Amino acid sequence: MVATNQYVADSATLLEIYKRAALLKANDERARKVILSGQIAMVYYSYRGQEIIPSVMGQLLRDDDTICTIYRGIHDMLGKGFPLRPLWAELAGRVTGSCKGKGGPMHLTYPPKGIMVTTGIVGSSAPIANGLAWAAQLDKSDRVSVCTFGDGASNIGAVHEAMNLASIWKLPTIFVCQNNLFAEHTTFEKMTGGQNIAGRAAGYGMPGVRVNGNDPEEMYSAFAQAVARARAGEGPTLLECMTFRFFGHNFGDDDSYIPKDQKAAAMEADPVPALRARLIADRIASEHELAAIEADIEAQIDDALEFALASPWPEPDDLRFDVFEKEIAA
Amino acid sequence: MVATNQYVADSATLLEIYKRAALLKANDERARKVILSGQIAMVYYSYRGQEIIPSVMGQLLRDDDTICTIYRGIHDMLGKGFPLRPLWAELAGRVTGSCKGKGGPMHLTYPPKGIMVTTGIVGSSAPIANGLAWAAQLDKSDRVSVCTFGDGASNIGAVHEAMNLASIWKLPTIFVCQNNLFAEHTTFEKMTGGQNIAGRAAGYGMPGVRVNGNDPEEMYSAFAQAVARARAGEGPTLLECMTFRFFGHNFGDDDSYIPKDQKAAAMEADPVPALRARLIADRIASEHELAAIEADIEAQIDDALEFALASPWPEPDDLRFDVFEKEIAA
Amino acid sequence: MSAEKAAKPKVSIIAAISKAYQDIFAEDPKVITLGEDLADPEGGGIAKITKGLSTSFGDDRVRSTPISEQAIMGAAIGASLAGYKPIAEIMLMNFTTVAMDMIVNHAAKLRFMSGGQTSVPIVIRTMTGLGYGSGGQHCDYLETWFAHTAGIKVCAASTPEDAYGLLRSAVEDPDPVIFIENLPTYHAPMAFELPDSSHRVPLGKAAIQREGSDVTLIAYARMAVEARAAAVQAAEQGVSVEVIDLRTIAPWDRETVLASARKTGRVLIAHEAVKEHGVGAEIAAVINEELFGALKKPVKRLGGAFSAVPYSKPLETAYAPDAARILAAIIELAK
Amino acid sequence: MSAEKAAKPKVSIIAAISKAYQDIFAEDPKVITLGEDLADPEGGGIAKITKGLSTSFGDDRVRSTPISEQAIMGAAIGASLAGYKPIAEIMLMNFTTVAMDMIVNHAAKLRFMSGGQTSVPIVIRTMTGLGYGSGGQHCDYLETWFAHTAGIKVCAASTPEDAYGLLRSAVEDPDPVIFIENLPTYHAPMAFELPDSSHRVPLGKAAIQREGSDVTLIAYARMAVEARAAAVQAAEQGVSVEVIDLRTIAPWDRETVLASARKTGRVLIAHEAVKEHGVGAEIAAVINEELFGALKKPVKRLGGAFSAVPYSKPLETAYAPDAARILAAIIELAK
Ligand SMILES: Cc1ncc(C[n+]2csc(CCOP(=O)(O)OP(=O)(O)O)c2C)c(N)n1
Ligand SMILES: Cc1ncc(C[n+]2csc(CCOP(=O)(O)OP(=O)(O)O)c2C)c(N)n1
Ligand SMILES: [Mg+2]
Ligand SMILES: [Mg+2]
Repeated sequence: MVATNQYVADSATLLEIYKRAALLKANDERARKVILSGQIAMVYYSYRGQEIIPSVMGQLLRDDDTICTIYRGIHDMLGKGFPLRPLWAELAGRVTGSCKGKGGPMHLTYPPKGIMVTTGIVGSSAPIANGLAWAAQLDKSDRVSVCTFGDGASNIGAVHEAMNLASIWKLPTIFVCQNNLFAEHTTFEKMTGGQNIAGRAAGYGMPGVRVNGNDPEEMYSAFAQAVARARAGEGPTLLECMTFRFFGHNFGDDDSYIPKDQKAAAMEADPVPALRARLIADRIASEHELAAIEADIEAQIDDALEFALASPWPEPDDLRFDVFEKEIAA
Repeated sequence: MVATNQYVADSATLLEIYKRAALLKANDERARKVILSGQIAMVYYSYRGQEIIPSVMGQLLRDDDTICTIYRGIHDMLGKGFPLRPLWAELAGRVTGSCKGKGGPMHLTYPPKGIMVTTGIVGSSAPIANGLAWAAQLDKSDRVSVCTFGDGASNIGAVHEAMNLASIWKLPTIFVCQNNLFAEHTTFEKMTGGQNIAGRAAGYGMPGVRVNGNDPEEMYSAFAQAVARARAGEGPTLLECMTFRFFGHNFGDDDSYIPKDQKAAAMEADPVPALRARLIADRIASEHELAAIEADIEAQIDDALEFALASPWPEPDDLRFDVFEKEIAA
Repeated sequence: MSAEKAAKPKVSIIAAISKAYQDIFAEDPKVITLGEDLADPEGGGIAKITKGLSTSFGDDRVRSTPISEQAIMGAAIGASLAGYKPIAEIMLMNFTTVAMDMIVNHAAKLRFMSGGQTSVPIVIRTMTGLGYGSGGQHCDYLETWFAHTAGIKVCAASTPEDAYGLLRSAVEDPDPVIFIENLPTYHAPMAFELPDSSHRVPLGKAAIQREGSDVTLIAYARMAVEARAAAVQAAEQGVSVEVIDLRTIAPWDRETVLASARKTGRVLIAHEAVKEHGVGAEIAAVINEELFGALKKPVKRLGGAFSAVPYSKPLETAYAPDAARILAAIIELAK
Repeated sequence: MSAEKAAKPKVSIIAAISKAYQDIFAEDPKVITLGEDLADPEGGGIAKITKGLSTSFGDDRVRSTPISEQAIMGAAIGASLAGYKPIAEIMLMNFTTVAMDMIVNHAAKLRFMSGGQTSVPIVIRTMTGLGYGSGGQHCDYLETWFAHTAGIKVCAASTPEDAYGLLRSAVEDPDPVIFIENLPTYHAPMAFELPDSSHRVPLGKAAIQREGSDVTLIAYARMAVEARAAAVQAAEQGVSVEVIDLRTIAPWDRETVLASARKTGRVLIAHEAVKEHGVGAEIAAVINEELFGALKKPVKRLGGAFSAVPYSKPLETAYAPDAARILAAIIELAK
């Protein structure tokens, strides 16, 4: 499919993708450092290694396009433009967090950038994304609705129901499966009948494409095509984006179940430095320019973290609010 | 697939299939008559038109092979050998019914013939059938586990999860989708992405075959192959058996949503008289022999109905029993 | 509900719900609906409640769905996040079991988990109730599960007027509401008028359907119908029963219930759901706590038997309370 | 649980459950288990409870599964119908929401609906509990849903001995049992011995973990741990508390509870689940009914706040009862 695709990431686009990827990578590194240091205690699902997918998506999506993502979704959200201060304040459980400290890392939400739902339930991003897509149809808007989920999630019923509905209703839903080859400690290979998630789309009468999610150009081309299809009212697409996570299922996970050489090879092929090297080699950006971008990212994260840690905690009484629109009686 | 299939229904087999089909047809006709007459009040889902599928299955299955079926499942159960007296007594809600009157038409059960579960929840036959198949594996038995469900059920999550599990565990589960083109009032066409349920099997790495479920030979050949595959430990098969139901979703359903000509054409091609005519034409059986078989069936149903209606009702106190093995305190 | 009852035209609950649908769709273009068989090509739902709706308001707003309850609920939730007000039908209440994740982990929690940034103003209509011999998987009352879930409201009507007014309020409510309909009392013409389109029944407000002084009888859904009948019979035996139809099961109307209980000192609660851990338990616990020492008799509960719903008629009849059993309990309490 | 407590070796609940698994698998070849990551290639489960089991007893009996909770429960139910005794792990209790149909409509009902012809002797192990900042979808206590469902039993242990003995009894029970494990108290070494393989705790029997005369304190799971701590502190303030760990939540031990309540006349119930419509409501309703007029104070309930479980530490702490809040309630009750 890629060969015949008309959507090509030009140099400027590749640089923009890199900027996002660098932010995502830096933010993940910082998060792990902050946990280790004890500054913030949180459940954390590292996405290191998967940055290219959401960096490309963020590049191609508008603010009014929506996304429903998962516990391992901070990369998706940063790619979509989640601002750093309310993000970090939420991670720190502060009242200045986007969710006032009520949601936390697994339920980050930021509607101004179309970040509508983050779920901790495997597969549940998909059915909800269809509703946002239905709303776009009703609004006669060309906005699209993206959901992300993992390879493991592709075996749960909700995803199947959602794909069928999207197909028959021709919804502008884009199903983005980030296949990092593991679901917790379980391999993709062992649990996936057919060994080909993209191939399941045919069963619902919709296009399904497997792409190298770590290759910015291939990812760009495939995702752009899915977006164009959705915006044109032609219906959903399933993208199976091949990738790898470097650091175990969640922070603290003993990742000895990942074969050492597989992990080493994946880290060796780390897509973020690879894109960086490519930008320099192709003279799209200089080492100096990129270093400045990265330094700026670090400064932004510094600022956000400082903001978060200086922010007040919520009060117990806050439990009475946001259950319903009207507060619960004390 | 059928062309290359080694499993052929010979004349004797066709006659046996007819015997079952005639029983199924007669029993359905009687059931509708009994409801109309007011003798028994019950929820009833006619399967008229779908008789060949379970008649073939019953022909090829052993008593120790199990089946999990659905509300529209009396044909499946009669095909599998459910005796008429406990069947009719259960329909009549009597204590002599197979389920002591507690289950009723939607939950008929008869383990001696491998009839393990009848569910009223669309799709739920499939996950449970896998467990029976797993038990066969553990027992190192070559028995197979069949589940039946409808075209509408193929869009529910449970069926998808079950197919994937059966595939990766190479379970001896046979997924029999009876595609009668309607789910309640909704057409197969409108609700099924891809318009091809059998085609979904490929997504799970297992064989999926669409067959004319009203053609005894085609059905025999396909089902025999699925059984052979399962018995040999080679794993599951999905069969999409094309058929049609003549009498609306349930008894009393206003079936005006079914296009008149579609219904007329289907009834015109009624598979049971068609098989009967074929037996006579091919001199497999004489009109006289078949009439005797049919008369015997009617007599058996008479007997069962009489038995049922003469049987006592359960006592209110029976509610305390069979909730747990030990009775609930009064 | 006054003396001239008999003079009123008779309408059914189902007619009231259909009218509510019509009025809501005509007034609010943001309301949409989805569920199995709901649109006209599929006959307007198994109970024909939405018959005509897709023809009048378009296939975009009225959609039949595949048999995919998780997809149904997900589509409703997602559309509500984008400003729509979906009414999702989960045909029978037992089928909520395949959509519990969407309802409980998502619809009920997204407002809270997002710190109030998003909300899920959906209505889940679902039908249930024994009486048809549909057996163990088609007529459960599962309202306790949802009452126990923070973030979702639950209601059920026992009169056409309330059905109309509650459904309208549920659709206007900014939070998710489960609207439970009782199948066996659906079609029965009742002595009530079809309300006009301004009629609303506020969520959270019970109805005193009959005033009385000896016993407070709390019920909802079909049990409220049975309760009214039992109260009439009790009056003939000289016992004055105050019948309260909760209408909103969660959050329930503590003030009305406690005021009545304080007045009578004798309370009976009846629901069709399994008695153990049913909503009667919560109500009894609260009454006992709030009115400790002020009650004349312990709060009495009637509920479904502790078993699956049985098929056979005598068992089905024995399973749930009815007017006769409610009456017997009233007489016992009033002793 | 006697005076020489301190002398006992310290073991954790998780160690007790692991030992139970080992002993059960060694003794009964019909026991099988399945769930996400359970087998050794996947590390023996997220809590490593089944580590070593698939290596010792084979991949046939110990199976890792895809993330397909309906398929997991279905496979367990089906295998149980054919004479096996599956232990199915639904990793976290919130994930039962995607398998409610299998659990409620099938596991709990097949015996009844088949008129006793079939039965579903399965155990569903599931973990939950707040304390880790996992937020709204990972630590709910949903036991009320199952307690309200006829045909399935529910238990939870607060000591290693009970965890061992209850799990063994659950596996031997002829009916489905949900076995709830509390994550935050999982690893804590407790002053209990690892029981030998003959140890059983009968289902349906509560434990009086501490005798007392002023207040009856009923709890289970983590709340029982908090209750024991609170009782010690109450004793220091001169209040004698009888601590009852229900252990089996459904069916609960009415005799033990009522006897204690009759003795003390003051009852406090604590659970982590949302207070409203929690199992405390049923227990309170029964105590009030059975001991009407015999109580010194109304039955008091403590439970989780009426909201989703919040993420932020101070909110999470405020959400559920703990020893301090239990103590305060005891002192208030004892006044
Ligand atoms: C319904 C449900 N079952 C189980 C879990 C526990 N769980 C959380 S993440 C996870 C693995 C998911 O793997 P995958 O879909 O591949 O996504 P990844 O974590 O690799 O990004 C599991 C089993 C869950 N959150 N929800
Ligand atoms: C989970 C669930 N949703 C909805 C229903 C209501 N329902 C009963 S039968 C049926 C149609 C099923 O159609 P299909 O699977 O094609 O089987 P058929 O009735 O045609 O044999 C529906 C929607 C149900 N029983 N279970
Ligand atoms: Mg993965
Ligand atoms: Mg059908």
